[in-house]
Amino acid sequence: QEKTTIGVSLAQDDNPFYIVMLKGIRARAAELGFNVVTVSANEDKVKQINGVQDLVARGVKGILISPIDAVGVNAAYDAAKAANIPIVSIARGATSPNQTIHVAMDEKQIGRDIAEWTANAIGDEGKVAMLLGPSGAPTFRNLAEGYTETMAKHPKIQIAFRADGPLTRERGVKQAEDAMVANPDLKAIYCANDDVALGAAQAVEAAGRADKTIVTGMNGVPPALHAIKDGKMAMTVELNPFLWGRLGVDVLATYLKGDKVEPRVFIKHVLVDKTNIDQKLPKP
Amino acid sequence: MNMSPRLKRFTLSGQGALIALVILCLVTALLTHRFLTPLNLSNILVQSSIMAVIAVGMTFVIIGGGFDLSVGSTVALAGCFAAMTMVQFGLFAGVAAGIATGITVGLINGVIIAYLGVNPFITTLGTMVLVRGVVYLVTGGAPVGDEQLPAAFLAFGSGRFLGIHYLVWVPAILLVILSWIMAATPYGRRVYATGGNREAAYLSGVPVGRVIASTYVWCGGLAGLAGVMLAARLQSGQPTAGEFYELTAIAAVVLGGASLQGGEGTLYKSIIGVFIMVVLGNSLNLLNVDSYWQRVAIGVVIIAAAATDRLRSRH
Amino acid sequence: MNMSPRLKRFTLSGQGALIALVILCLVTALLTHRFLTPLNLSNILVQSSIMAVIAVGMTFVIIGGGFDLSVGSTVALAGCFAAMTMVQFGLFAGVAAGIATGITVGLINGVIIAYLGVNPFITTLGTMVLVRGVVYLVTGGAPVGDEQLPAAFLAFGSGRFLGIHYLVWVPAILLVILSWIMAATPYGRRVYATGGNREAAYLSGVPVGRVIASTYVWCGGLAGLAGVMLAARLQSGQPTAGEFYELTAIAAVVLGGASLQGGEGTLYKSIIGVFIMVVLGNSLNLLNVDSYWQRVAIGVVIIAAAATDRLRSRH
Amino acid sequence: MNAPAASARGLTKQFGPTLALDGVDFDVQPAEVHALVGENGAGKSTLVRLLSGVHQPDRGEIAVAGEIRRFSGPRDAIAAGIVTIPQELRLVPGLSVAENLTLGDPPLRRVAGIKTIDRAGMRKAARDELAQLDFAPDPDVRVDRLSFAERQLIAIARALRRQCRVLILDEPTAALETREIERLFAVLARMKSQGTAIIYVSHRLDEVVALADRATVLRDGRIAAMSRRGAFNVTDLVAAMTGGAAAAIEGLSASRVSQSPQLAAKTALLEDVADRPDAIGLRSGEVTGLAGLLGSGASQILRRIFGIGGEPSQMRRDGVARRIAAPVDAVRAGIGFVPGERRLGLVMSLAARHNILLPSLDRLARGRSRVGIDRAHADRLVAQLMELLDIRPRDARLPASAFSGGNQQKIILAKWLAREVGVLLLEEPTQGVDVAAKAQIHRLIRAFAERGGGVLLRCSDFAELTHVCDAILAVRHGRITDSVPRTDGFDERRLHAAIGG
Ligand SMILES: Nc1ncnc2c1ncn2[C@@H]1O[C@H](COP(=O)(O)OP(=O)(O)OP(=O)(O)O)[C@@H](O)[C@H]1O
Ligand SMILES: Nc1ncnc2c1ncn2[C@@H]1O[C@H](COP(=O)(O)OP(=O)(O)OP(=O)(O)O)[C@@H](O)[C@H]1O
Ligand SMILES: [Mg+2]
Ligand SMILES: [Mg+2]
Repeated sequence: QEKTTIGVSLAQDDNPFYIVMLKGIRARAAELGFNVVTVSANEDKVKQINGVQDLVARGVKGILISPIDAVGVNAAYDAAKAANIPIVSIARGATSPNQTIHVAMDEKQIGRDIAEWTANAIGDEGKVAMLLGPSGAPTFRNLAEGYTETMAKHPKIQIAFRADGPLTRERGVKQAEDAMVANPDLKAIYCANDDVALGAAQAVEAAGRADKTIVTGMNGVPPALHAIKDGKMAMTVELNPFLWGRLGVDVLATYLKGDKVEPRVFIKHVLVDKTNIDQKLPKP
Repeated sequence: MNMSPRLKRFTLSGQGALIALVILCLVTALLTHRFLTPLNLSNILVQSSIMAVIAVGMTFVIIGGGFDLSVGSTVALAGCFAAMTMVQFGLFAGVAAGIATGITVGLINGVIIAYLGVNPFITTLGTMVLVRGVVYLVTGGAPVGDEQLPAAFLAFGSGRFLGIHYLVWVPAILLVILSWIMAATPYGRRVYATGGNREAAYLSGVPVGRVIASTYVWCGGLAGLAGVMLAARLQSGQPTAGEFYELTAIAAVVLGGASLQGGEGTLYKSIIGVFIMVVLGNSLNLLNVDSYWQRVAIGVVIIAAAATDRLRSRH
Repeated sequence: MNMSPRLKRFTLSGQGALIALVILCLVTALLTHRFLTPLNLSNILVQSSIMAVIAVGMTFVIIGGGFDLSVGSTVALAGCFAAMTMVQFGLFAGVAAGIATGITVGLINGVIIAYLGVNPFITTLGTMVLVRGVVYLVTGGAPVGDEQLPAAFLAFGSGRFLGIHYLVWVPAILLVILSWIMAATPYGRRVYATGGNREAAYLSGVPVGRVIASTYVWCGGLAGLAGVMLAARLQSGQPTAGEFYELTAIAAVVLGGASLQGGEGTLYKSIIGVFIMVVLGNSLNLLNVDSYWQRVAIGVVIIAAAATDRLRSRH
Repeated sequence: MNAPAASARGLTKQFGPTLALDGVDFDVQPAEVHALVGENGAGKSTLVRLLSGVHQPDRGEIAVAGEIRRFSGPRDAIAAGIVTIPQELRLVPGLSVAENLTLGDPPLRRVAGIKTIDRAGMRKAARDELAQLDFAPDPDVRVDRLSFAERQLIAIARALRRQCRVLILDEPTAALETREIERLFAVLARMKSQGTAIIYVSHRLDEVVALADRATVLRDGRIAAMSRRGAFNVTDLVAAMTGGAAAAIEGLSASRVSQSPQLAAKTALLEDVADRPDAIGLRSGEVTGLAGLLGSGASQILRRIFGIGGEPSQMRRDGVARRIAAPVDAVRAGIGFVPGERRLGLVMSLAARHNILLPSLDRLARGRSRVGIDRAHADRLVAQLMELLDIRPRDARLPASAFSGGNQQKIILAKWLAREVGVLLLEEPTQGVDVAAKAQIHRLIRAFAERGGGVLLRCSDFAELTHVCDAILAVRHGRITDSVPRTDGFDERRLHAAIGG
């Protein structure tokens, strides 16, 4: 009797975060004896819809999707629904009524937590810079909103610099350099993810301000964890995409078995800084 | 090289793109029985429809000897404007607003290029970035019109007529009308003449400035229409929509045998070019090719497809 | 239009890019006193250095009448190869590997374009996608060489000589040598002739095929070098590096007065074009312009910059 | 006489450093042929471009049928009834003969009230116009399939088709066969009789004398002379053009430039390995002519030898067999080619200097610096050649596009003299050059031969062939039908028979 095949459509395939998540998915699927079929989207909504349509055409039993946009790819969910294929959102979610389950992270809350941690770390006063994610990408919008609204509650903290852009280390270096020229008294730099943060941290170090300006990241990829260990980065948020991927497969599997599953399943996030870095570091 | 390379192209090649497409389909069909299923074929048509509309507009510009990098941003802006207007003033106002947006961008490109004489690459690269900025400014970077778009509009995005999606009818009808315009009207011939030898056209009294500007207006307007179609398909106006469309569209047109030197190109062949791009992605997905390998395959295939055209034209 | 637009360009304009750059700097300096600080100026130099190396290579291709979209991916691939090799076999092997990677990509482009006669746009678009795929395949999409690169290499990425960053010396030295090659050697003249009128050059006994192919090899090789420089700056090989570099590089070269028809272009002016792009981004950041408005500003400024060139060449 | 069909007063035009036209008064009456002659660079084409709206005058005004007009572009001029055949051919390569011929004002018909192209009408118009010139190509073939001379006929026909008050022809006969020229004159005569005013620019002064009711001579952008039919002959014109410099006039006489001696001692220089219907054998010291009607395939022979005729050519050069697959091989074998089409001979955007040096770059590199070009040597070479060919303006740094048609032609010749090739393949080498320069080029060709070089000359002007050549090959349908030696003069009847004229 043929193995169950599940389809996977992640938002990007060139982002360490999703790369690890896919590893988790494959690992768990293998344990459960599922086939995994992937299609790539790379932040192009139409490409993601086309991909899901192709998955449906391919006759998969269930779909794990990390939708690029909360609304933009609803057509993908419709396509799955039309073929009665359960479609589970993982990481990012969709507004579509046809979304079967959402294995989510609480983006706004993470933003708030980063802000609180930062405020406390810089003594509740001074200038901070925000290196945002790609404009229009909802995850990063929500993170930024959470961060901004919390900082608004701290009167003596001022967001002196905001710039968006791709999630690359190079851009982290460049914009951090400019941010520090524009604000020599910069206390902290918020970065939309760890790649940007690693770039920013490098610029801070090069400018000899390692002790004056702290850098926060997000995702908890290994290079970032090392940077925290070495004191180059101040903190990051561990989402553990690997566990997330596993969880996604489990949720889908349970559903396919016909058992009842909550429409929203949250994955927990952990702030990682020098206090708890040692448990988090990957064992050598 | 050869005293009349054009001659050879003219007589020998011509159908390189079609051949490449057929080969591509045959190979895929042999590798997976799912390729030729009605569902998949209709998917391919829908997946091609929007890019086809853009590619037709791009063909105008390229025949006229130009280049338009701003179509992607225009698609996004038109889609968002259309959605915003639609929520307020209803379906038709929205569609009109979307197309008008595209025409405006095209007009700006056209005037700067044809009358200020600024290089098309720089000009449209500039408007590409600029328009994207405007999109984010008007939308705040968030999708517009979710849940509030008229049902009729959503139906247009997913419904069918005579078993064919509305989205597919649009380029089909456009193709017929515009091919006729290019082939049979003085305007069409002027576009070819201007692109083929601007000076010759000018000296024989063709208003080259107006002709060139007009090609960008066509391209913009059709990009605007494509934006509206995309909004219908995405059930919202998406500020991030349309990235890299410009490259795909130009690639499709060039695969269709048009020359970036201008003066050559055929609308239906550009659409064949679009099919090559779409079928390629579709087949790689059906064959579950790893996404990294997909890139390798795409690169190889589009070069090969372009080469078919040249190789045939060797002997 | 005009019997010899080129002539007029030749005699009248020429320094449009420089003028645009000066104006840009003046305005920024007036708006913020931080612009002219030594720190910021050295930042600008470093931020320009890598793109400058790429733009120089792109100028070769564009003078030769071509076009190269694959430089961005090449930068990434070269950077990653260099990093991987370096970790294994040391500094020099790594640098060599990076440059060799670029040369290989350039050679592939060159042969396909010059000898198979495939359109440069399609060819380099193909290699752009293909090479990016290879990058992800070899790196698995994750940065390479973190924490493991030789100290000397990291020093090259951040250190200075005579107060100027090593990264800045590279394009400076290249500019001197290559400008001489283009101006004073038979090879240089052949590149200009081939780009200016391929048929005439061919009939004068210029081996146009080899000349054209060689420009892509230059472009690839220099992109490879740029990739190594970027790896040094980012202290790792970044698979996602170099996206959109192709457009920025081409824009810089065109701003520098080169013609995409070929036959025209000057290396140092292309570098001025790079400065325009970098200073623009830098000043908008210093002025803390909202990132949406930044796009609008960038679009407007690069069109305006290109226009200065044209407007001056009117009278 | 009533108001002139077109007139100009005090026209002045400056191009950067050069004053192309300086206060020129000019007019042409209805039903009159007004010839415009002058040395290369005298300003003829500039005057034509002002009258046809391509350039705008710096000073002065243009009137059509008595009323002042300002032309912002060719459209206005055409609208005012001034139609021009420019010196440089202007066709759209990708379009068909018919489409090119009707470019600008295609025959229309209404389909559902919408103006559409009347394809049938277009073909008919093309056929009719070309029939007048005794030329009948397939109206649907793309013009880039046609040979240069054939394309020139299309350009002429396009202008003849327009209803116009004034017709301007800028050196229309540069590469035409006597037969086509006669046809053209017949058409012009008819148009004239219908009241059209005709401005005729040419360096073929015999044509001018035969055709013109009036002739105006331009020199250095000024009117040097103006006289009526009967009041001028070739010598007068030349005198006026050159300011009476006798130097230029001598050598025009039919008596041929010095017979080259030791005819016997001549050695085979370049010859086809295979014997074929179009096999060529060139001997050092000889100028061999190619005579053929339009489309005879004569130019094709030159192209073949130079390695651009489609298949590679197998030649024996100084006894050594060589395969010439591309111009690179030909140039290495010491063969130079002056194409009949200027755009194939020059890189317009490059300085004259670089155009002249282009074929010789590899040699110049062997200068002191080894890698770099030996500037001093190069400059000397360029200066010499510009002097020798009297290329004006004498500024090697100007781009080729800044030179007048005739001077561009000289630059192309200079390229191969710089290279010091042993064999010259020349196609219409004197097209568009003035009488003095033509004589000078003829002398150079002879001198080149006397220094042991071999020349193959494809030229549509019969007189010119018989003037310079030691032997003339007749070409018909791509094969050599006869080889006529010079026995003090040529047997013209025999030649005409051989080319099928
Ligand atoms: N576009 C231009 N730019 C600069 N100089 C020009 C331009 N066109 C013509 N000239 C100069 O103006 C002068 C007149 O040129 P013009 O073409 O009118 O001569 P012409 O009489 O037509 O010569 P020919 O018989 O060789 O065609 C020449 O010195 C030429 O170099
Ligand atoms: N590059 C080309 N490609 C295809 N056909 C050509 C080409 N050039 C010329 N022909 C055709 O070959 C025939 C011979 O051309 P060729 O130019 O040799 O004629 P020709 O004897 O030189 O007469 P002309 O004076 O018109 O050049 C012509 O009928 C022309 O249409
Ligand atoms: Mg002239
Ligand atoms: Mg000929």
